[in-house]
Amino acid sequence: MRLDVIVRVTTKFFLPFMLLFALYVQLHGDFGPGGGFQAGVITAATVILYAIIFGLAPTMRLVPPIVVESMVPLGVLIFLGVGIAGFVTGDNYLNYSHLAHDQVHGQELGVMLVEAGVLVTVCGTMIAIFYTFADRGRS
Amino acid sequence: MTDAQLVTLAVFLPALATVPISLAASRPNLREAISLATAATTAVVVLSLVPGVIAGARPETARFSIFAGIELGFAVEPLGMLFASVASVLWVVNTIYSIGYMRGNGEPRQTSFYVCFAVAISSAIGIAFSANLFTLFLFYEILTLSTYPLVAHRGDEEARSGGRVYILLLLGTSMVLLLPAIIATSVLAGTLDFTQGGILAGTASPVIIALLLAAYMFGIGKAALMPLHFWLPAAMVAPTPVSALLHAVAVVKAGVFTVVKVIVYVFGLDTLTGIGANEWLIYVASASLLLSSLIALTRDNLKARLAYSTVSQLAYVTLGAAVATTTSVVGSSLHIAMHAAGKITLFFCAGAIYVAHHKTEVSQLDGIGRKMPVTMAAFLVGSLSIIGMPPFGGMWSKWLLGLGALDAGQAFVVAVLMLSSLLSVGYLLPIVARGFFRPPPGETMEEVKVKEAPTACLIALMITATLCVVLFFLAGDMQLLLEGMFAPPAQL
Amino acid sequence: MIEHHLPALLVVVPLVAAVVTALIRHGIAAYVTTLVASWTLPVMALMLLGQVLDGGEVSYALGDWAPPVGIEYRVDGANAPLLVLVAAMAALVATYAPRSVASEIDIGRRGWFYTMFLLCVAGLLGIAITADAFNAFVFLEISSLATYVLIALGRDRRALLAAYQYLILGTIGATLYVVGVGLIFVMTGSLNMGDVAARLAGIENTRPIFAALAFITVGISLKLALFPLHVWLPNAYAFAPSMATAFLASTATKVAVYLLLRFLFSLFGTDFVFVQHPITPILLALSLAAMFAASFVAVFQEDIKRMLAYSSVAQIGYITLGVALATQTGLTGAMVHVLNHALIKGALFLAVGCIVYRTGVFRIDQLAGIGRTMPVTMAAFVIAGLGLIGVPGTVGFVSKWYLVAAALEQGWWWLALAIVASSLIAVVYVGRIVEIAWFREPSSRVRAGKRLPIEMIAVTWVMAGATIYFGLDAEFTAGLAGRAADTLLAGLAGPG
Amino acid sequence: MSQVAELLPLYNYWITIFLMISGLYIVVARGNMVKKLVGLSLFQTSVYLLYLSPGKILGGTPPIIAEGFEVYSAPLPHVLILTAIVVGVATLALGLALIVRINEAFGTIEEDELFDRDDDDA
Repeated sequence: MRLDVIVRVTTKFFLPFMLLFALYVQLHGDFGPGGGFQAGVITAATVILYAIIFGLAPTMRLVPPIVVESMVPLGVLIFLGVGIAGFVTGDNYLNYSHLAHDQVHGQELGVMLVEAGVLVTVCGTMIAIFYTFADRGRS
Repeated sequence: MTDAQLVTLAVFLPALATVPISLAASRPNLREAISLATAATTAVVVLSLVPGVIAGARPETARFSIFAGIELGFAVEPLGMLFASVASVLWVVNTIYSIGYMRGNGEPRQTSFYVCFAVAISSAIGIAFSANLFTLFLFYEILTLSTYPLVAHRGDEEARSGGRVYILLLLGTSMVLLLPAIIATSVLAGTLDFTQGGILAGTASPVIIALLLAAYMFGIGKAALMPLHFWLPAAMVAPTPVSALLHAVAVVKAGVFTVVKVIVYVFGLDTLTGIGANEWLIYVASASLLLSSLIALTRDNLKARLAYSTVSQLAYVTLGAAVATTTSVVGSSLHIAMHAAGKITLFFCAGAIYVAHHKTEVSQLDGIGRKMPVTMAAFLVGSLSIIGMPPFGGMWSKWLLGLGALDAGQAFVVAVLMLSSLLSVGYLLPIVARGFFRPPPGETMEEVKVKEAPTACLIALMITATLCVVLFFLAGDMQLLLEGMFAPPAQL
Repeated sequence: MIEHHLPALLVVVPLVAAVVTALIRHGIAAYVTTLVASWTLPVMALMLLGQVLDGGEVSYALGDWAPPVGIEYRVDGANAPLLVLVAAMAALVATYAPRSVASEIDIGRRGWFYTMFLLCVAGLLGIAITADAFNAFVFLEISSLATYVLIALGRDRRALLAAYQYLILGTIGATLYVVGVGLIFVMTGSLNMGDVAARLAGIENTRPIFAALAFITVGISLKLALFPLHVWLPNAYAFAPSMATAFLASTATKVAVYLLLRFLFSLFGTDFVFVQHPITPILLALSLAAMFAASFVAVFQEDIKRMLAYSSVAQIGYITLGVALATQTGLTGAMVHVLNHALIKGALFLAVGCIVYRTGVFRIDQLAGIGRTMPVTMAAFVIAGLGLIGVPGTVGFVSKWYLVAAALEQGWWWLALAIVASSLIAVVYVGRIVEIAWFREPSSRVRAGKRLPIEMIAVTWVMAGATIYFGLDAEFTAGLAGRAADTLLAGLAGPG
Repeated sequence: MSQVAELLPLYNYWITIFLMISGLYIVVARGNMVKKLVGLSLFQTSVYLLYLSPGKILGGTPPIIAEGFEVYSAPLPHVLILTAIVVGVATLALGLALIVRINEAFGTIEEDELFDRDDDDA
């Protein structure tokens, strides 16, 4: 498949748009269907598509497993961190009201950060599962 | 020190001594010196309480609350005073004996032997001084557990299976019958404190009271009431000092002590006789008494014969408690002391014979009296005391038991007592006769050389034999002490 | 300020620590994080307990969303002792862990192991603290998933099978639970336990609610290993790493018991469950079956950890027996046995961990003479074993006292006898170990071995000492249990 | 007849029950570990349906506030089930990972064969 020029070129052409779409889904989650879960899966799909076309080894150079495995806890940490920010600003855990100058913006910012955490974790998990199983039987 | 502090000291001193004893494991002389010193101190502490108790004092320690009204605490009353004195005094003698026996036999793991022994004595004194059923039960179980390693001490298959029977039967009866009985008492009476006149009066129907009595009597497995007696012969695999002190004095006496204590202070004599719940116990105890005497006649192994004799003598105490008159209960309690002195002498002699000649069966004892004249003389004294001849202590307790039975109108009990005395003549005196009047196999009377057990053993058995005689003369004082059980509390 | 946030912190701290250990991955650094985080837990749990003892209930609204809309964390007399138990066990086991884990788990997986341990702790604390039925499910799954991994990290390859088996049964249990919660949600429109309790009042006798009761009871019973739903437990405990076994045995099933109690008493209500429906005889029969059958099976085990695992199934029978009686004394007995059995089993499994560390021996017949070569460890084992039997002066006695007293209060003599008779079987299996350990000549396998680290022996003795201490000074534990029973029987007030 | 008429509109529950029971049946009846896991997934999926279907109000819109719409479907079940799905995925992933390792360690994922080998070990 590596020699198939059409597939390779089309893929390279597609990838940025896929990432862009992921970003759209991510940021649009406030108003319509979408959010961190979906965006995370789409982002992971980008990486997986790259791996299918260009091979596992180059993908692992591009997105090293150590990064992927760190993404899983990192996302959770972002989520927990936002929650803890609630303490720091004098509210209960997971209260985002005082993250920004007023309550509505604070809540919005908080949810956005949480969604970002979800994106990182979901994306990391998906790629990690793919790496784990794709890597098996090779070594 | 106040009396209350002395009581606490008496209970915990032997237990505390386990620390220096274990630390001195590599230095046998020091270890045994500590054991002996502790034993002597404990005995002095316990005996120092006696005059006060005779005068009517009832020292009590502070209660320590465990949970929901269950308390840990000690209180001295005449019966406990007597039992504690017996256990602590005989521990001193037994320690002397153990030193000779354990060294003479080259037994393994002597340190754990002394440690377990100290814990056992601690719990025996704890039982004696316990202020309520919970405390008594706590120390009762510790006594079982601490003596299990002593029974299984030798570690071979026979010892292990003896240990199994021992722990299963004693723990089993206490868990399955005694514990529910105690909890039921707590639920019914709302208290567990030993109280003069009993705590169960009027709390439940006669049927429940009778059932509870059965649960107590068979739950106290240490009292070896038939058919739950067979742990005692099984426990005879233990080294002889263990059989002597624990299975003639501390453990079994803790059992019958508990029986008397429960009947007097939990049920109350009047409650029992009032509803006639004690009738069946008289018959069971009598049967136990006679049957085990008969079995003792058939046993050739010396320690087994003594064990069955113990079962029979324990039934005396239960019988006296079951008759439930003040005189019979005093007789019962007195028998705890009298039988202890007599039986420990006999066991000491059995052990001495084993150390010196490695003989265990009665049929091997021909001519032993010529080889070990001192030992066999002591054996004779012990036997006569058990049988109940004057001038030995055993006479008085039987006398009072008989009087008590007549008070209660149970003439047949007197017949049982006399019959069993005859039986004990039958299983004890032939041993003495064989020892003195038959020549040893393969030798003639003239060429027999004297070969006694180690001196420590001899000293010990001479002391206890003397004690049998001394107790005959102390019986009056002891009776005075015990009658305090029924006297109204003195105002001090 | 910090006191106010304690309910959230109790769950967040182990979660953050779990994430941090997953990020750093390095064995020693991960361990230090685990240790520090675990020791903050009992401090916080005790502070919460203090608040509860002073002023009744503590309620915490996550994100300041007022319950019943938002998720509420709620600490009252029923769960505060459990929080203390889980937190204290986590701290003790974490202290015990480093060298035991190092000897049993490959170096590359140690960081991962600590992550899972902390996740499990967070999940268990979460189940205990949350007042939201669905949130409880999420925490249940967090702790379960972490548990499956912990078990799978065991040395023996059979650990994988044990983990798989537990995964299947555990998931079925959790799913049944969530089905029941779903039915309640459909009927009441609420997930907040207090709110549900209030809304159930009028509609109890409808088919969905009765179905919910059945689903939830069976589902949680799977997690708490109620006989005959216990089949996952023996293998799971036998093959998990020593430290994980000790922690799980003393906390996981206990938290499930709490959840069951919460539903039966607080949500559905004592009257609905125990008076209108025949739960008592069913639960009683199963408890008795557990007490006898599982104890009996324990006697014939070859592997010491399996033996203790079967004994756990039996001991859970005592707990559910107290629950089945549904009286103040019975519930006190159940709750106090939750605490006491945790101490006992913790001590036993930690002692086994010491044995395994030093000799690598699991099989009982190879333990000959171990009492002479490892006297200190085995003494702790015996003390805890006596607790299992229920000898006075140990915690087991306190539990047994309450249970027997509860049976006698009902006038059920046969039940009182059954309780004490079943503990005799414990005498047999504990006695068997004692006999082999002391009255057989030591074999070469138990003579050789590494020196035992001080922290392992110290923690084991702390636990064993606690079985004695709380056996002699039971006012504290029995008081807490009595308070928990009162709280449960009083029912649950609406969200506050 | 009247009973059928009464029960028919509750078809969503019938589907839930059917899925639940078939899932559970597969878990119990199949010896292949992967198939068991498939059954388990099916079992969990049925719960999603149980939560979601009563939340839908006929004629209601997605719960986003907008002019002119008064009736919304319940949002809470979706949030709950999103969480449940994540849990389900995690369980499935972990189960599969375990199966892979079991296959490596034992060389089979058939339960009856595994139990034979298990006995050899003991």
